[in-house]
Amino acid sequence: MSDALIVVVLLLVAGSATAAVAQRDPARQALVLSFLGVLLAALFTVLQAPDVGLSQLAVGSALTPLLIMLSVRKIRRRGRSEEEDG
Amino acid sequence: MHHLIPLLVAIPLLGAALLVATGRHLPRIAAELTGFVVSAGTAALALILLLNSAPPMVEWVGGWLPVDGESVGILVVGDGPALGMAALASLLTLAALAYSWRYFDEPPRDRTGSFTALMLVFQGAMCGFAVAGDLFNAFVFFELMSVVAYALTGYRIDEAKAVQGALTFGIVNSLGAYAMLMGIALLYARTGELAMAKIGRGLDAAAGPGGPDALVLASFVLVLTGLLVKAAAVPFHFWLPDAHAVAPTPVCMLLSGVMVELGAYGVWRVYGTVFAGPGGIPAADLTRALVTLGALTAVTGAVMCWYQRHIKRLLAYSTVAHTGLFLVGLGVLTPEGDDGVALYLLGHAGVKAALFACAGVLLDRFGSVDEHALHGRARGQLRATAVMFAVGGLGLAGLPPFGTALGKAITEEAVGGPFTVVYVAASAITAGAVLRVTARVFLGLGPRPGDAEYETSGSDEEPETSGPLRRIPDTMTIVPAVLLAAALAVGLAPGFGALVARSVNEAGSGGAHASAHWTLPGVLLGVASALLALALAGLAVSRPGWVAAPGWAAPLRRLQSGHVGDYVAWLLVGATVLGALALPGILGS
Amino acid sequence: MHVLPYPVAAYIFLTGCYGLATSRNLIHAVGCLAVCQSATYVLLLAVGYRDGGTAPVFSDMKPGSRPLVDPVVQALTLTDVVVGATVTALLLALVLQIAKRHGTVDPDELRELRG
Amino acid sequence: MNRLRLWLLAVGGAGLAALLVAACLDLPGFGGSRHPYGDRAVRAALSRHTANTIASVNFDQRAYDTLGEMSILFAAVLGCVVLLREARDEHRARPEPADVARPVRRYALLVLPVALVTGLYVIAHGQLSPGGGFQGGVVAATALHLLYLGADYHALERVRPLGVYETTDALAVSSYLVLGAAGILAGTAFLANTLLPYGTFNTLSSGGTVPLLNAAIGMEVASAVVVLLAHFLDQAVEIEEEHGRGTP
Repeated sequence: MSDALIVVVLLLVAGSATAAVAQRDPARQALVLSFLGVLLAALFTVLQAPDVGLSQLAVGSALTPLLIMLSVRKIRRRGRSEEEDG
Repeated sequence: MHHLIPLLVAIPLLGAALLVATGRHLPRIAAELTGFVVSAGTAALALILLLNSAPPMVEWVGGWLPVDGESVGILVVGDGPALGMAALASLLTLAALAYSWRYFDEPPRDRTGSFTALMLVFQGAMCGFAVAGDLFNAFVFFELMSVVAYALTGYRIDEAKAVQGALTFGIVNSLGAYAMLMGIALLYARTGELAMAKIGRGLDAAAGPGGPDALVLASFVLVLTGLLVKAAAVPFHFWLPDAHAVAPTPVCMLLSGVMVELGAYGVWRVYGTVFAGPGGIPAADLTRALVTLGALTAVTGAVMCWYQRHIKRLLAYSTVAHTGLFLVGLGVLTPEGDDGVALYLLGHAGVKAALFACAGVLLDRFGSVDEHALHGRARGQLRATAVMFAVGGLGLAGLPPFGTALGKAITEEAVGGPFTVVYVAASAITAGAVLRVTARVFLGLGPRPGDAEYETSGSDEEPETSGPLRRIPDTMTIVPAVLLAAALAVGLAPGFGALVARSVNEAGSGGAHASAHWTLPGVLLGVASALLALALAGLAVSRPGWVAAPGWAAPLRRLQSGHVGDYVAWLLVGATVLGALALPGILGS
Repeated sequence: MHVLPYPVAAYIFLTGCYGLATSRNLIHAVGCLAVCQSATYVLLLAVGYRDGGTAPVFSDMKPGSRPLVDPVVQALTLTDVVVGATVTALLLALVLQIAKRHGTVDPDELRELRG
Repeated sequence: MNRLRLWLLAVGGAGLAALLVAACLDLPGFGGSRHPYGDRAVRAALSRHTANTIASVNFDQRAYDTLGEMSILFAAVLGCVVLLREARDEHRARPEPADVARPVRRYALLVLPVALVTGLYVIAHGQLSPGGGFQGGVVAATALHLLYLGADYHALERVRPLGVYETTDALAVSSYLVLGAAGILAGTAFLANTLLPYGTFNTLSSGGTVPLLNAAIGMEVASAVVVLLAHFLDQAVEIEEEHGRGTP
């Protein structure tokens, strides 16, 4: 049972990693990365690593995407204010 | 004494933490003084440990002494090369801190100590990597070293080139580090151990009659990819000129003087401890891989160095060329080669740091490091800097009695054969480029050269001080002078070469001792390199057309595109090439 | 017994490398680097797994009662996760400065350093 | 797209892929039972009365790795502070209070204390149950930023005196190092867990210095993440370039 579960989660992880690379818009990529983080946390829990799963949940699915979103926002805001200037 | 080794990491880190904790209330002079004292204390500790180094040369952090040969702790190494690299890193940090004494105009508001604190963390990280005896621990300090280096490279956030170079540096080096971690995971899967020596024994035990298999090859390739990215071997080298040319000058002194060399040291340490056994990579394959890549690196670095006009970038390429020479010397796997490289590395660190320090003087005096724009502008002034730049150039060529000459001579002898040509040519060309800069910038010789199409110029740079300097502070003259004197001392101090050779051979090469002293052919080759360098520089200023970039050099320059995607692609190619070069040993056995 | 997790880790690593090399946006590139790094987590934890094993935490289990997965790789991965987040943060800070100084985050348009 | 780059990528990628696949076939099968270091680590953790073996590996057996990792975080925060400082041509603009929907606001204010307590709980039980300084620290620090959603930026700035967090970060690093050096002063080794009694198995004070190091890491991670997020938020909300005079 657990073997099948591992296989399924692994394939999901591989799929969402592909999606994270294929999604060229950084804001959407942050969302995909967040999803990848959740899947990785699930994989780690299935692999009996709850410690790592917990930190992956905090870091990979919350902190990193948040930082990316903030960077995107900064750059977009910058682009807008430049357009306004002419 | 051994239990003090981890303090080489702890003391600078503690200094940095205290600087950050008190940074808001500390006047600048106090912050810099603290940094200086902490760095000097660590350097003194490294030297004391080095002089008292005695078997068993290892320390188990946390007191987890092995029981029946098995331990759960982390091991740090206290042999000659480890402590020697730590001492070198510490002394250079000390020199860089002295050089940058009251140097940057505006430390970030409220954070007077942050530059000093970053330098201290860098020092601790380099010491930690140098003494690491556990593969994962080496990765941790490798990464710490990288992270600080990215931040320091991008320190001047007002410079467009600086932030771009720092990001390229960051992405390529992080990818290399992750490759290294994949390799460590593969080794752990095979052996279930993390201490380097234990992994080596585990590989030997696991190897069947067929010898090493694809798993060993893959882990070797991945771990070496990480280390060679740091050592800037072709084709992993692209990040180096982009980063070293734009980092603040005191940081350049450290990056080129010791961080890159730590990559080569890591290759020596990891191969010797992990892969040298019968279950690892056969010696012939390592020699093929390292000598091929090293020779390519030396040639590429030398050619690219010659065609630069951005002076710091020129010096960065000469570092590429010299690390290539180090890798060739390490690749032949003889005790003489190791000794020669150790001495060469010490001499090179002094010379290269001094040259960067002199380039920094130019930047702060004229707001430019462009050879063409500065043509003749330093004539009649900055005499001390001019002399040191020329002397540094000769040291780079390996003119006896510099330490570089002694090291190069011993390495040449160890490598032998056609590679002597590579050694002479690479050192002569890079030194020739430095001497050419001296002639043009400080003496104003020759016509002002024209602009090429595809190149990085060094004009429009911001001085690192508040406005161009009118008078060069004494520290910025004394530090390069001391560094050059140290490079001379490496070659001149009686018995120093033998001392280095002994401690290197005790650590590696299984007790085989080689002697390290001047030989007549070595001296002659050193003099020949220096003369060749002088001739090249003379030719460049008097007959620029004869040594201008030929057609075949253009594609080589185009490869250096400044595009991080290209560099990542080259990294993958490099890993493949490394695998292909080491493949015969796996197939043949 | 199967070896599926290992090729998956290799695949994730190479996919991340592909994204890095072809990226047209530096923020996206930093995201791809994070993908590369997640390959190392998968590989490390897969190496330490043991069939039928349980997490090596004894707060609600008697020692020795069940097989355990390898705790060392978990500690390594934990370190690795934190390292990854910090590297991402630092690189993003550099990207922000690039956006300010160059006015673009497209690596194809950064032409200052070459030759 | 550059043709040369695609060729390089194809060659390098194919080569490395072949190498890695070949290596995968030689790896011991997934789920194998040979983990010498892991088994030793479990025994060592039990001998030192630490219920969570991972905490024992992180803060006792391989505490030196954790020292490096903590320094990486410390250095990255210091680096971000330096890199994201106000450049010469930038200034701060007061952001307008963001319009947050009332349910979101209520939800955020409700979750905030829960998340903070969870973070602290996770830190405190590091040596017993899954979790510890890293996980709890990140949770607590991220939770604090729910205030940005829940109230507004000014409220966040009031409860977040950055100087204090930066100092806490540095002091936490110092205390880890001092705890390590205490081992040398006591005559054993750097970061040796021999100073304190190992306590009763499966209680909060068990494990010798493990809970202390764990707490130091928790403090460090929490304040480091707060500082990191604060600087990125500052960039996204407050700092403007001189030539971009228009309000956002």
